Amino acid sequence: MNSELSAIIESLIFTAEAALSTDRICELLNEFDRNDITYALAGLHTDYQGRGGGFELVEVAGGWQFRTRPAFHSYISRHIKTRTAKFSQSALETLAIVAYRQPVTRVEVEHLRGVDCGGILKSLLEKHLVRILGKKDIPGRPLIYGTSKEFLEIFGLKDLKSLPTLREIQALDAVPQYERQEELQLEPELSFPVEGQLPLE
Amino acid sequence: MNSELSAIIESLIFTAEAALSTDRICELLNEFDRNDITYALAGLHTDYQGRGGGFELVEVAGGWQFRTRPAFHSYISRHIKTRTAKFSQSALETLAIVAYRQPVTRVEVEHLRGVDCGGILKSLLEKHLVRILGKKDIPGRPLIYGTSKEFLEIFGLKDLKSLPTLREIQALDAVPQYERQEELQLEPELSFPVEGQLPLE
Amino acid sequence: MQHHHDEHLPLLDGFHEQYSVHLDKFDGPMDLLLHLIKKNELDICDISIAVITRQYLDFIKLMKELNLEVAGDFLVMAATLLQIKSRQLLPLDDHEEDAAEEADPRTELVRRLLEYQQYKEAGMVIGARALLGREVFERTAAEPLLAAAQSVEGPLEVSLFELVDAFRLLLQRIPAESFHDVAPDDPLSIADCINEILSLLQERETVQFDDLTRGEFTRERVIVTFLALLELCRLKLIRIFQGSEHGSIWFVPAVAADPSEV
Repeated sequence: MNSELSAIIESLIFTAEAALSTDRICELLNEFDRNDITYALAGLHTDYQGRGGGFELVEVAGGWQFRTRPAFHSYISRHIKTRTAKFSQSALETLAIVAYRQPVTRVEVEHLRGVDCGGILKSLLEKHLVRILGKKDIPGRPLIYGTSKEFLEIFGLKDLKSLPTLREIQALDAVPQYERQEELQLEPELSFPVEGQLPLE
Repeated sequence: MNSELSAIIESLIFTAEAALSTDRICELLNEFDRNDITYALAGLHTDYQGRGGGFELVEVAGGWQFRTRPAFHSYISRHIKTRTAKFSQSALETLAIVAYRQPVTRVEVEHLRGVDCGGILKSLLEKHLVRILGKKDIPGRPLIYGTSKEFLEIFGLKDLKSLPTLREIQALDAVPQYERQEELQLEPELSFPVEGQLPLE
Repeated sequence: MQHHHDEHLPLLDGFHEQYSVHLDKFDGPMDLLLHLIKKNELDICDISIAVITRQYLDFIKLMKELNLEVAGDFLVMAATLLQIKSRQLLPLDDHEEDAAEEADPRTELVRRLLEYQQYKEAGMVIGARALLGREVFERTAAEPLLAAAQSVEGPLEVSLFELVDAFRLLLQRIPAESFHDVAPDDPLSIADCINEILSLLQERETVQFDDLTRGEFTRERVIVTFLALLELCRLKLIRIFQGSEHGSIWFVPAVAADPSEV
């Protein structure tokens, strides 16, 4: 590392979403001299080439960018891109209904959500988060759904009893009540003259 | 740069979408010996620290990641949107209690702080810094809280054991500067409440 | 601000705004107490309750005069301080004198203050760290090679809080009559009890009625458990039997756990 300026330039290129032109760098670092900046950039370029690390600083169309060295591309392609299975709001809602209202039928879930839930229930079944508990003994014998063991595992729950209840979540917003407030007589203690030495800074 | 292996590892960490654990690197590079990989990682870590460039290799939330050095944030913020949200003292106090005392109940947090903490806990839950771990096996089965993986990522902590010990904190006179971050590495013997069974991941 | 109170400025003369800013600064009674202790240069372990109590109450009075809402938590602490003070004033009996050392009424408060101080400082240390996205940044540029990389579905990323919150929002949206048991002060719901029974049946083959009411044998609990069992029986999810007259009631799952067998 040549200088503080080199490090600053490096941090800018590192965080940029695309290649950063010399002009843009000079604009961002207007307290520095353009000559110093171009000199630092050239120095960084040489440093990275000499270093032979996993990536280097290259000048591509439009600017400077860190790029991995082609020699290592076969290793980089081993990365498996894991798309974290994000839950859609409707899947989350449906799962919540099954979790909190089980045993529940599809009709009951749909009644609560006001929309068709067949597709979502099917995908929850495929993900093994929801399971079929049995059939309800009413005309049509609809399937009854409940949550699975995997559901407990994913949410790190010991058992269904450990599901936080609605009441507990609502209680987080509740302002505690202090009935004592009215009874507490502070006045007799406050007869001291308040002599300007209040605890204010 | 020590070796070809170091360069390969560097290219993997550089292109990963999140911090890459040593285990994952060994999995991706299964033709290399685990010992060589950990040795190369340690070497890279030292190289970047000594180099004093714009970014460094840090161990965070159980993995390795390149991150910019805090000293340059004022330059980086000239071209990148930064998080402006500041944590209130109440939020930080509550977060500290959850981090050090987990698993902890709301009542325990409130007893320590002497004030209602429902609203703050809810906002920490919404920010994904705190999570519900389950319910405590005592009468009333209250919810228990702990910190999340995001907490480690955002606060740049390798794991919960790398939080400074409460004893170390008392030894500090003033609020530490960013630069001190590295020095806060603590001895492993600490009186951490639930060592070994910390509910991460 | 430091010089202001040194000059003994009259309290409420047009300084409301400045003061209220400072009043907001205290994150609760413990924080205020710590501030008073520091300001009076007292040793936490040997605080003068008389001094602290007077200043604490002055402070609450000021808050009231400024029409600030005094949180209940501050009043609870005021009561605690007054109680400690009154206990200190009570003359000790002869036989109590020996134990006076341990029975210092301040002990519990001092312990809480020391502990609180630790977490307050821990909060400051954590807050002073360089935060991702604020002082420290990761690389955001997309790696072109990764676009071609194999894409697999990773582990589910959803928190328990999000699940409950989704349910809470849903219930806010739908009319109350769609729901029979959401009364917030309903301490025991049949649905919760059904969940509990289903959970137990996932773990073992047979469950006894007594297992469900163990540890919480109240009339309400028994009734709710019984109604839950009847509901499960009606849904043909369990079968109930009784060994003998007035004997234990047992139940077993009536359906196979494996959906493929249904």
